[in-house]
Amino acid sequence: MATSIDISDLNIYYGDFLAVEGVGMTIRARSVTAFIGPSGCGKSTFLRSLNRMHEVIPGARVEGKVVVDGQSLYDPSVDPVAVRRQIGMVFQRPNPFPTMSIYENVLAGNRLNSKRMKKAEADDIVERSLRGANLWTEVKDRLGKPGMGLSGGQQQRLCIARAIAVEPQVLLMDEPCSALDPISTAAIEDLIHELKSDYTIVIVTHNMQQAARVSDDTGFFNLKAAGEPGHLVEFNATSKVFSNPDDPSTEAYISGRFG
Amino acid sequence: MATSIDISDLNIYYGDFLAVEGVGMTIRARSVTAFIGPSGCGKSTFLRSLNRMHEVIPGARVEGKVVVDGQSLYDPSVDPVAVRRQIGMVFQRPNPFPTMSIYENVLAGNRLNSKRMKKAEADDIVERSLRGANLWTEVKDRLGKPGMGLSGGQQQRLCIARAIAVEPQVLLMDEPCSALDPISTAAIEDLIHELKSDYTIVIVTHNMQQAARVSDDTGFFNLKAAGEPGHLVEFNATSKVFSNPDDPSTEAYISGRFG
Amino acid sequence: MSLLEERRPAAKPTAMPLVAPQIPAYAPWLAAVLAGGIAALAGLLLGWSLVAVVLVAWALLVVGLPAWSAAIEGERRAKDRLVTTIAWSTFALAMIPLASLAWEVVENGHAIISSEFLTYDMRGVLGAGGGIYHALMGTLIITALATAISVPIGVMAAIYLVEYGKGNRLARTITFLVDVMTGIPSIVAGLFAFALFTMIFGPGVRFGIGGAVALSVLMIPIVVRATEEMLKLVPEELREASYALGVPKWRTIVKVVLPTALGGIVTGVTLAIARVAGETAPLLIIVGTTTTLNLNPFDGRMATLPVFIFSSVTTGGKYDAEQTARAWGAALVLVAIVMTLNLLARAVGKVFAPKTGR
Amino acid sequence: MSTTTTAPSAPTAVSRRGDSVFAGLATGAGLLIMLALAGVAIFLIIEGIPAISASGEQAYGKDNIVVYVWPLLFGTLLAAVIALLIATPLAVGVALVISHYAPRRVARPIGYLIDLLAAVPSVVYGLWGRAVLAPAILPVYAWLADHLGWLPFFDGPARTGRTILTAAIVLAVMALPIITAICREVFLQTPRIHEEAALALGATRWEMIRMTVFPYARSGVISAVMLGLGRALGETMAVAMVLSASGLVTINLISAENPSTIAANIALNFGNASGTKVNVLIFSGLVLFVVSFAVNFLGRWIAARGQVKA
Amino acid sequence: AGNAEDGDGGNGASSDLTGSLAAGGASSQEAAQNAWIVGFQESNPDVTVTYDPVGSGGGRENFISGAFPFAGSDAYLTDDEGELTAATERCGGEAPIEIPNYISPIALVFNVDGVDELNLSPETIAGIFAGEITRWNAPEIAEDNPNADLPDAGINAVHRSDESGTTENFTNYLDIVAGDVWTAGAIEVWPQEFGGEGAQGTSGVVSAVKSGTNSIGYADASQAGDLSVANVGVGDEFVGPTADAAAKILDVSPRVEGRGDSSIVFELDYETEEGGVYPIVLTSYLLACPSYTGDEAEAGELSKAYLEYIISDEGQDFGAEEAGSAPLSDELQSEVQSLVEGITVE
Ligand SMILES: Nc1ncnc2c1ncn2[C@@H]1O[C@H](COP(=O)(O)OP(=O)(O)OP(=O)(O)O)[C@@H](O)[C@H]1O
Ligand SMILES: Nc1ncnc2c1ncn2[C@@H]1O[C@H](COP(=O)(O)OP(=O)(O)OP(=O)(O)O)[C@@H](O)[C@H]1O
Ligand SMILES: [Mg+2]
Ligand SMILES: [Mg+2]
Ligand SMILES: O=P([O-])([O-])[O-]
Repeated sequence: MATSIDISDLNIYYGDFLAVEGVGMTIRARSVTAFIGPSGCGKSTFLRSLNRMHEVIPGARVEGKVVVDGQSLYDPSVDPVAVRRQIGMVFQRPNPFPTMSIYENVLAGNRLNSKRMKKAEADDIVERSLRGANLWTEVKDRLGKPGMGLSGGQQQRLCIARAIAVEPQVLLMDEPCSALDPISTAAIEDLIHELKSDYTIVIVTHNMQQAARVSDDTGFFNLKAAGEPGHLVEFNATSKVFSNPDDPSTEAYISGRFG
Repeated sequence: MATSIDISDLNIYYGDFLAVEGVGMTIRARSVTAFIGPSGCGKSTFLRSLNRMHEVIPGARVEGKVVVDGQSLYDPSVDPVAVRRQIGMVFQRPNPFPTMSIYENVLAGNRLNSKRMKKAEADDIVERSLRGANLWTEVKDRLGKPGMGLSGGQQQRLCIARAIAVEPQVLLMDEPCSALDPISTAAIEDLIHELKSDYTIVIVTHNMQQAARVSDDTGFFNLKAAGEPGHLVEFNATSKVFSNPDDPSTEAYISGRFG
Repeated sequence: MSLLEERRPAAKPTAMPLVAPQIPAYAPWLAAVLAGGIAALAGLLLGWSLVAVVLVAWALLVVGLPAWSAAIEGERRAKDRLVTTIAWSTFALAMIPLASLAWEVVENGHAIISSEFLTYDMRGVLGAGGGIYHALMGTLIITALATAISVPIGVMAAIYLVEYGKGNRLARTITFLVDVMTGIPSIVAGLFAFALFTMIFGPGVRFGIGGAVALSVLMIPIVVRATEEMLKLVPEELREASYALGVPKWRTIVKVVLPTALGGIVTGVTLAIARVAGETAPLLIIVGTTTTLNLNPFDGRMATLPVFIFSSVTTGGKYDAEQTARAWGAALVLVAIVMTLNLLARAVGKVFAPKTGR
Repeated sequence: MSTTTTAPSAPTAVSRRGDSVFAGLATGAGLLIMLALAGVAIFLIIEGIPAISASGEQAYGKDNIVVYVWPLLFGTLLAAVIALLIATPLAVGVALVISHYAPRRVARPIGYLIDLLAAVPSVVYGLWGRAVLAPAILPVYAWLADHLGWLPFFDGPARTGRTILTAAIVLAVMALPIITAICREVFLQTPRIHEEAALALGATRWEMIRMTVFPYARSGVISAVMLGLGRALGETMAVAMVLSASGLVTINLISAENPSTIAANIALNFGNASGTKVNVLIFSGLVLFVVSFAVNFLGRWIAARGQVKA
Repeated sequence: AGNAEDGDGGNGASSDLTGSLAAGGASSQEAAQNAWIVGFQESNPDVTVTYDPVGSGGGRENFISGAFPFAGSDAYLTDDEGELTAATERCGGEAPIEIPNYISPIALVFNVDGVDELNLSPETIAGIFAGEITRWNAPEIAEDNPNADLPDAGINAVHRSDESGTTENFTNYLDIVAGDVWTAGAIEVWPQEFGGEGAQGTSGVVSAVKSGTNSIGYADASQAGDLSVANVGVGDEFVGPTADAAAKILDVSPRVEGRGDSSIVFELDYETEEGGVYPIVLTSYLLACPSYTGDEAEAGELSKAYLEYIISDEGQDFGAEEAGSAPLSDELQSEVQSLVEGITVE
């Protein structure tokens, strides 16, 4: 089910500003890929170019190729709305819809496509997704309550449940734990471990320990200097990046000599 | 010139919320003291209580003793405005005054207190402070330009120049590099090294490597649980904290097992 | 997790349906041109009026484009296009009165504008001739007085709200009352000034300062709101930077906060001036009007542009045509003043804005 | 601290005095505003009270003040409500264009154009409504009377363009920029993270707006409408110049016989009023004040409540 | 302003007067007063006169309170509300002067497709404005206009929506000549139940009639402009609203009885059958004191000069020319003149 992603020669712009330059890599299916790097090096920008969320920002555009499942993502015939259903996204700050209940939040994506859904079917999706996000037992008795009433970590897992409810193939996560306390962080990390058997997972993190803990492959992004575009310095198996990186700047970053 | 600070049994409140509980330590003169700890444990709060900036926030108050040079900081007869001239502060995000030129920014502390001074004297202070902040050579040809026109790292050094222009005895810095790129960070760290021969320096950082690089003593703050007050777990020489901490939670934090 | 796998509905056509049929990017324009063309053709054949042609063209577009989209792109996209078309239509509709108004004011007003019109008053004028000098000066004097009353009070009150009151009960009450005050009908402000000065000076009182007081009632809340917003935008960091340098609070406000917010405050004040400069009702009640130049706001009626326009249009009589012409001329001048103030407000906002450099 | 410097106390005293004087001035200005508002109410009440016993000749030929004010209040509410029925959908649409549809480079000038609508003085709207809109719209009324005459609103006969509906259209144009401005602000304030959440789930732009922008902005839009209502209720000159008022109570919007509004009625009769008639007019102004106060109060209250929730 | 000094009328001799004179009152006189002010200031360049059209009631009120040295009023003083007594008191115990200075026909202006001339009998006028005759081709109208091509259209009757001396005079006329049709009596505020379009001010009525279709309204004849005006039935004939025809009504109308020598006020005889008299006429008066003393001396002197100008041949002609009013008859003028010249100022 899950899918690999091939990226080649990707340049990403905000208007005239080249934010990320010349990235190429292959993200493996059913694995966790982590991106690390100092602030502003373009990790988020790159991640958002993988499900065409980048172009939501006015003036933003992309050059180069992102190939998912043999299809080029930026082909004119490709519908970005369809892309985003297949490649889900979880954001840095948990963002459940404030006016919806937990139940409605989980179904938000599904409701878009099929207005009429049998109650049983909907219940089924909600339970399956919440179980998938390890949240079912905590919220099953208050599904009608607002999603905003949950704790930060629970909200983040609710967002994950919402993302997997539409059955995407890839799950992109941009610093999903940075707004969370250590306990919630641990819960999310466990969840990522479980999810990877079904999904291709890409995660951005500013926490190198987290990258080391959860990922199979790691990409290190860096900036040559402030104002210069970010670029991919190294992309390797996580074990290699953290023990014996190819590039000296990777080593310097990981050992905390800058950033 | 520089001064040591004795803190004992300090409780810090925001209204009814006890944010930091029972802190005691002695900050040595002419040394760099670093505070580390997970987000929300009260590092900033504690730092701001050292020059009575805490009480700027409505409802905020402090219990306990902070003794600087034999005077209790929170004695009713002490004027907080005067305290802040003696104990300067540099903030996380560089905050030069946007309406002022570089020159005026450096002199802000003197001028805003409506001190009349001769041009020569003012020029002298500006040059001395900017040299002290390692910024003189970079800006000496554009002192009349707006302070906001500098790069982030230069702005932060400008703020340091502004702080030392009023000749304080202590310099408090709250994550002074967290908004900066690696190169600027290195410049500030160098500066801290130089300044410590004249000032007592206290720095909060979320970057353990930075604490290890710049400080002589390190204090580790932690929270027992979310919602509980922060407290000082350990205060020791930096070399000891990073190699052989007294407390197991310090060890856990430093090795990246949480936070 | 294998559970998930099992319950998934049976094989989709492709693993990843990313491609969807789409109508071309120029489709909306094409649809608009087609709709316009069809309507114009029908209009020519059936002799419809221009309004009818436009309405029909619009209806065709609103129905046609989503229908085309629905046929090719599906219902969801079609709905999206429908809403887009309607949203832009509302904008076009909202522009009609503005365009018409601008056109009419210039068309009817430009002919009479001359140096005589701008420098003569109406003393001794029955038919053609005369000018609006007296009304222009009246508007300037009364507006200036209102500004002089409102700005200090408004700015200081905003300082109280943002810097001192911060969320206490009094501040919340004042914020609320200021909000409510923004909604005071202008005629009520005029009645207030009238009632106030009638009680002080007896019946029949009419003078410029009364108008300035009435306008202040309308202006103060605008100034407070604008200043408040601007002061709130001044980052807390700047205040803290100043406090940390050992600067007392009031000097921090005067030397750091106000200069930083100055651009916005000046913009807000200028907009407030523009707003009250065009007020008519309160002036009608408490200032009245006259044909002769009166530069003393403390004694007797003064002419003002808005009241001049109103009375010129509504007096009628033998010289109705001349009066109406003068009214349009005065309207052009008034609109020009107000628009200039608006443009100025923006320009000033930019000039005073803190230099960000980068 | 070095032993030579202790906390200096002389400048302390000075700065403290400066602080308290400045704080006093600021507080004084705040209190003055409260006083001004109270003053508006008090003076209107004092000058309005004598009207309560007015009747006959003094009450413009009406039996008592209630009979005099009621039709005016009716007309005021009718014109304002129609104005909002017209303005609200337009304003929401325009605000959406500015906040979510127009490219950024276009959105700014659009916003500016709409702001210009608010900058036009009301007397100029009056002039325009009277000289341009009223004659231009008379054929439309004739059409309405012919084709939709079975609706009580369009009973007609259409003999003049200066009807309550024309006045309401002018009011709508004047209220539009106010409602638009507030709606635009609240639409823009929709947290980006919620919008992106919807888009990332595969929502179209309209679906995203329905899922995130509208629920978030609901109370803001309601309060915007209330503020627009406040403006429409109190607008004087445009109505005074556009409307042919007979002062009766009717919902026939396009006939020659129209209700008047409080504000316009005051403006038109104040110059000629003397004696108790002045009090009668001020009393009607007091009624207008109370109504618009209530409407604004409600609007702000809704806005404030909405903020707590968001 | 540049034009204050360029008035060319300053021929030296008459202009030793200086100062400013502020009075006001009936709005019906406004146009005439504006003309008189211009005329008077031309020969007295150092005098500034203002006339505030605050309405007849406001004029009387301000006259009584002393705020105005003289006032214009469409109605003379009575003691219904104690005004006459109060005014007497204000004038130091002497009865105030009341003189007619502005006589103007009230025209029935109309704008009817294909109709240029219209004859209306009193009952028909009352029927139209009372809302009983609603179509232009109604038999009542057709009867008076056998040759007109009357359209089959509704009548849009326009009235004043504000309080108005014009309305009062017009309804007074209707009340007297057609009291069984017009049942509201003489009133200043139009009674709603009679319907019709309400317009603000005389100019409002004129422009409403102009811009409406198949409309008719009543307005001061001076403002009719290029609108058609109806002829009103008097006896056997139909008379148009000319100044001469209007002036005649004062000749046939009796004075109000029981007034002092200083009061020249009329009870208009609307039912006259005299030939060539136009009956719907508005008469406006000036109220002044027989003597001004003390503080008011200067204002009194200016008032006297100004009033003399108004009722002079020159003033009356200028008023007729600019405001379409009917000049006073010679006989009435000399009577009025002696009253004004008798004003004393100490
Ligand atoms: N909306 C935007 N418009 C213009 N430039 C942007 C925008 N968002 C980001 N950038 C710029 O693009 C570059 C990359 O930013 P990005 O947010 O991708 O970095 P990041 O690696 O995610 O940083 P962080 O760790 O702070 O989240 C930066 O220089 C940033 O200033
Ligand atoms: N202005 C405030 N009002 C109320 N509570 C506050 C305020 N500022 C901070 N707190 C609370 O005080 C506690 C300590 O906050 P503080 O900002 O000192 O933490 P910190 O260690 O500096 O964290 P970080 O690393 O994120 O800066 C937190 O629980 C925080 O929520
Ligand atoms: Mg990022
Ligand atoms: Mg902090
Ligand atoms: O002269 P009027 O009272 O009818 O305005």
